[in-house]
Amino acid sequence: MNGSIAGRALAGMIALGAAFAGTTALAAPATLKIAFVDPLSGGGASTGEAGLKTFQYMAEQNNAKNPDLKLEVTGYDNKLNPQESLVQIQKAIDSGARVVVQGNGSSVAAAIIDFVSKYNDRNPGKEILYLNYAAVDPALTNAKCNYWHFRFDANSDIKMAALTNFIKGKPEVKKVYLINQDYSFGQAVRSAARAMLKEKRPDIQIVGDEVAPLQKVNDFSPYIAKVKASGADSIITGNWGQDMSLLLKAAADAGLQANFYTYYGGGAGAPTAIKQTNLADKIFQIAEGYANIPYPPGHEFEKAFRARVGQELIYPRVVNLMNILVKAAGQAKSTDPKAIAKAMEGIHNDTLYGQDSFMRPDDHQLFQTMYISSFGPIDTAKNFDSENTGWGWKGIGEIVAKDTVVPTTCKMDRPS
Amino acid sequence: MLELLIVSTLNGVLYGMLLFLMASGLTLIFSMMGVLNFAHASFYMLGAFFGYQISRYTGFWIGLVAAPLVVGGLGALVERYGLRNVHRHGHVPELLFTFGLAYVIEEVVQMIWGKLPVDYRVPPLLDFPAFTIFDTNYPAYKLFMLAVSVAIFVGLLLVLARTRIGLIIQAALTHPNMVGMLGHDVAKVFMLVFGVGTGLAAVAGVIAGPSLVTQSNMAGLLGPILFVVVVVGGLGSLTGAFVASLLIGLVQTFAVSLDVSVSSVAQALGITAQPAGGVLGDLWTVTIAQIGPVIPYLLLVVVLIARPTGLLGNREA
Amino acid sequence: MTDLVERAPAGDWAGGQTEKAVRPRTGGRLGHVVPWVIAAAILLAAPQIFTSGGSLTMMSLMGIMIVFALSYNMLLGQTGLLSFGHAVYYGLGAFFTVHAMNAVTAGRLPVPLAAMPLVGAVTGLAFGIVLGAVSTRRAGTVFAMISLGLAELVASGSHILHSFFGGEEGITTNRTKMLRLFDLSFGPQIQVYYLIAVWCLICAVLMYAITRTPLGRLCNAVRENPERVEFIGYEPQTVRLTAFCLSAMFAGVAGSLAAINFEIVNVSYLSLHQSGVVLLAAFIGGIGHFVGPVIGAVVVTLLQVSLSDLTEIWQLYFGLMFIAIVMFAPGGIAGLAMMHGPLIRAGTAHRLIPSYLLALVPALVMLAGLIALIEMAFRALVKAGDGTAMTLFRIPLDVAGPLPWIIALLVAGGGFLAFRATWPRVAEAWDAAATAAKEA
Amino acid sequence: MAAPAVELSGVTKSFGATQIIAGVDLAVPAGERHAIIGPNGAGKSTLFNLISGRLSPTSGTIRLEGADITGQRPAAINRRGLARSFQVTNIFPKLSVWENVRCAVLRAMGYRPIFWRGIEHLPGVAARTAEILDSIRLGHRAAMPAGMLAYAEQRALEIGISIASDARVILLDEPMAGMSHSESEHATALIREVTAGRTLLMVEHDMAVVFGLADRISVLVYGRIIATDTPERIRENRAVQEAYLGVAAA
Repeated sequence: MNGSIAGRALAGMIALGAAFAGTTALAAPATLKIAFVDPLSGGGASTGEAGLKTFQYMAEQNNAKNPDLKLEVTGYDNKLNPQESLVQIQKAIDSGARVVVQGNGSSVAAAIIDFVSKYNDRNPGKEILYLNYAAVDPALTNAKCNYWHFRFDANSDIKMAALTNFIKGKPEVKKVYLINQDYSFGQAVRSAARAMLKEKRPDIQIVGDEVAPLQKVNDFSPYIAKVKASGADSIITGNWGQDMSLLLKAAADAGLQANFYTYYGGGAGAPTAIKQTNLADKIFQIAEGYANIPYPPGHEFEKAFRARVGQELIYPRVVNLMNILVKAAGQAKSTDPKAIAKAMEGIHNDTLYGQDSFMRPDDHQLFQTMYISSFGPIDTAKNFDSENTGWGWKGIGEIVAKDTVVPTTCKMDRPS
Repeated sequence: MLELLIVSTLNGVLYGMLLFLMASGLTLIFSMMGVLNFAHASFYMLGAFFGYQISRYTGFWIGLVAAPLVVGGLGALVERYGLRNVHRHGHVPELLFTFGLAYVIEEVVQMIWGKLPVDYRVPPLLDFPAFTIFDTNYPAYKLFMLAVSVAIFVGLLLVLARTRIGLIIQAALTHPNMVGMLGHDVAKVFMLVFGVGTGLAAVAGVIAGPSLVTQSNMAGLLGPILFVVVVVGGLGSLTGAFVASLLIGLVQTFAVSLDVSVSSVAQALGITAQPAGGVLGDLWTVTIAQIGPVIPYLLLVVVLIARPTGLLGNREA
Repeated sequence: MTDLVERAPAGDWAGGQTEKAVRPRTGGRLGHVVPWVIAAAILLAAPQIFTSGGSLTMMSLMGIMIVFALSYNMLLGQTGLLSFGHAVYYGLGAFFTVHAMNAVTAGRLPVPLAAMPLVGAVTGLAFGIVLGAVSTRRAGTVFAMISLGLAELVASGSHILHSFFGGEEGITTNRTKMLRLFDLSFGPQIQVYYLIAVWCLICAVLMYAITRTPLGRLCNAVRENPERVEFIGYEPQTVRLTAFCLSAMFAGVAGSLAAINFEIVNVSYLSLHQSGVVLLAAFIGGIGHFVGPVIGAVVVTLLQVSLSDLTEIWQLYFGLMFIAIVMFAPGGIAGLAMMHGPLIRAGTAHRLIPSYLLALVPALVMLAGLIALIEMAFRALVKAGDGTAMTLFRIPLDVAGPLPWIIALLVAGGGFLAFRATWPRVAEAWDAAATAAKEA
Repeated sequence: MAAPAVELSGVTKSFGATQIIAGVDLAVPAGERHAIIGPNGAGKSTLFNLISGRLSPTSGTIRLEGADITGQRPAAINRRGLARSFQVTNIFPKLSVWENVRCAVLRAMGYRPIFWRGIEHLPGVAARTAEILDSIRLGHRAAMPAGMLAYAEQRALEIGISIASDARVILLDEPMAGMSHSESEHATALIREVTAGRTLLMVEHDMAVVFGLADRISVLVYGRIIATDTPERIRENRAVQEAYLGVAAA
């Protein structure tokens, strides 16, 4: 805390020096400090670190070739706790950060939206911006939408819209079982699945609809027993983490022959778990990208990323986020969050895989092409595998951005 | 429905036996030393991870034997160099010591093996479906788990009934105040009991590891349930621990298969009125499957109010 | 080492003592007031010294934690009840406060924000009465287990009662939309800090006062020997229950303050983890002295917020520190400090300084070696993907080679041996100072 | 005629199949000093535990000043005016001697466990505490933790706590256990002094103390009272001599 006094003194001297240098000084590149607020210790650390590395990699890439804007990403450990996140953001603001990025946990995201909105109200002229790269609760861009929040991941309704558009063309899907986690996200997946399947495939029978307590179930065998009894041919699940691994393990043990349509089959650790169960080409994932999309620049990026970071790209959306941030700052010719936010509304940008994406101004939700892929053995000489399993994601279908648009109830309150 | 019943019963008994493997060690330790070992589930986790690590070099079977021995030895060391020093400060610091130990073990496991599940596999020898009822496979490995738990249960009974140390332990179970009169080797007996108790937890860990997920949070998931088992069964009662283990194993497994809520019962009875929302609305629609994991705690509170000594216990802590 | 309180000699009693009983000194009126004036001055002045937004937030958290930890110690330290579920009352206090704030905002009721902690107090008290009646019938291990069971029950139940607890994302509120008194908007953190500081001081004074009432003393008696309490005519359960309710009430106030500070409450407030944190704070600070939990709250808050900046495995250090305190200093930080009280009063404490300094150097060396080993192991085992090069204490090194390991081992081992060698000198100095103090 | 201070009728107590108290009838009139003697294992301590509420009798009734207290909780019995000491010292070891006595004094003065009045400001409590400490000759130890007292002093404190509650009936369970000769002389005088005007029931092995102090003596053998009489007549009672004093009388 003493450091802050020294820091201010130093800042004062620099300001003084700048005044002496006057207008003749060369225009140094503007610096944008980005605070990465996500779990960096405890159970969620591996996911958090994967995100942080991706952000830092993107900053590094930008700083190497962009003379006008320097990006600086600092990690803050929020321990996956909303209150702790607010404390860490406060620390980040102290050290000059004006942009907060976060993704793990919709509850944390909701807390940050709330905090940022109040902070900006109470500190005009010092606004901060919140860029959300992974929290997918639909409410965040509907009932809880906020001008200072932008979401770069498709929310769970969008993913379900894409998924059901895909299932629409698969007549072999007849009986669907829903297994989700008992919290806001799981409930959102479940209700979206029910509503959208009913609309797009009224013939499909939903033979089971289950919510299990979040991260509390030791053994999913009882659930799998019910799935088997129901005769389901497909399972739709938003489970992640151990709830995903345990579910697959129980399914494999019981010899369940059903397809799993998942949100997080590609999440950290999930590929390892799938490989263990030997459920080849039975696990599908809906996401904004995967390594083996047949688009050469994407492959180049993946290769360079793996070489530099030492792990695969789990978050293509972070790449998109950083590209859009730089683009918006360039258009606004400013690093002021207020200007960046303005420029970001309605912005169009090509994704990592060469497709158009756009930020809808009504609710600050990014729409991008979604891909459905399945996990199984691949030729590792030609394709990328996941988590060194020798298995990788293979494309099954893609849904372009405009086909993923879902309506929003957001009433955006814009600053005057 | 019958299929569900049979599979659920098997799963429930299996889960119960796993719980008992741990609860028996916990009960032995508590009876002899008066310490409720908060870190007991952590030794279960260590068993799973050691089993995994050893199996990578030597195969599953050596891991099955070696890991519990290593963990038991570790447990004995913890007793000798940790718990024994805290003992003179009283029971609360002892409990707190094991509380801190649980915390540290989880951190160390995360440090060594990371936070993601490790690839601990069922040995190929047992990797086949044992039988199929109504086209549901029941894995042979699960039957093996059941067999191991039952074998250890029987072995434990024999040791308690037939050996000198068993008699001492039995005496201590019924007359905890007499432990001090065991003579000069009481310190060794404590160390042995702690080592064996943690070793039993490790056996549970080794055999559960490949079937469930071997991950750094497995202790945290199971720990609280374990306390429910020993407290509901009656602190210090082995039979009580056995009954409570099976009870909780079955209750938790069967709760999952019940999609019943107040609203569904009301509908079945032809009642259409329902609360508009709010807290009552939440209670109205929650299913038994959803509250499954809460049931053990509910059971704990109810049992302790009605019978503070637990189901089969005869002494209070 | 010489104990400062000496055992009474045998055979003395029959010798026919005629000395009259005097009430043991309790410090006098001034002795009671001065520490509180100092505490108030510190609370008042702190924001002038630490001005950044982050430090204001941190100090607000400390204030909340102080109330929470002190309330916890009414149970553990004063009454001997080890609870694993104290966060239940903290969390429920916070939830009811947030709903009250929203109700006040919506209904435009003229209730000022500053009075909101009373909502937490009433909530804590009410739930304390209900759940306390269930759990305080037993002490010891059974009480601890019931508290754990109740905590899990409430925590899991909170996920089911979505409309009240708001699920994972919780309930938000806006503290600036309340009735304003003296033109305080409570938007700026500094105003919230002072609000918390005032409540913290009030609660601390009240809790201290309670220790000096019949209830407070009977709590101590129940902690020491509940059976004997029954035979002097008090029901230990009544004493426990009363203490439990009051403790829950103050925990509720702490929850309210947290709700006001964060303007968001979610189910993590009720979690076992939160209960664990307050247990750690109280114990690390020291449960044997009133001021212990205050120290613990400050230290634990500081570590929680800052330690994670320094190392990813901060929780491991946290756990090791806790175990070290349980094993070697069960009186906590306050216990260690208070040990020196008689020496300071007798003016002989300064004699310890040279030997302490002497022991401190190898202790720090040993610690540095251990930290180096842990950090290097962490890098080599978990972070292998990031390469084997790292910097430790600003020294760049590569954990692939054996050299850093050997050095770290030598540093740790050497530090330990040297520390052990200096220990007799510390003991000697202590004995000398204690003897001198007794003679003085 | 006033009801006896303590009256037991047909009291039995069994642990499992073992009967420890096999039907005891006893009436101790108010103001009497009554000693209970008997060989080890006769059930003396169990009898005290039954009277003071630590245990509930299997059958029979116990009356305190005419009121039925059978099976009541110890605290309730204490509030009705019965206090006891323990054979194994049972004090508050980490609290000061002052606090030990004051807790009992609080009850005697009718204070509930309240938290709205400072303990230092309760009228009369400090004076009464000091008075008791003086009477048990521990005035100079007031500030010392009770656990640090010498053994005899702890025994004195044990008695002090018991009398501090101003009970009209006092049960002392082997107050002299483990005391030296001079200490127990001292303690006898103390007990005589502090129990003046009250009913005293005591278990004691030291026959000098018993015969010096008691108005009447009951002899308990195998859970039955075989005689109740004045010290002189007990000494001469043949049955008692055979059953219990036999060795000592020989």
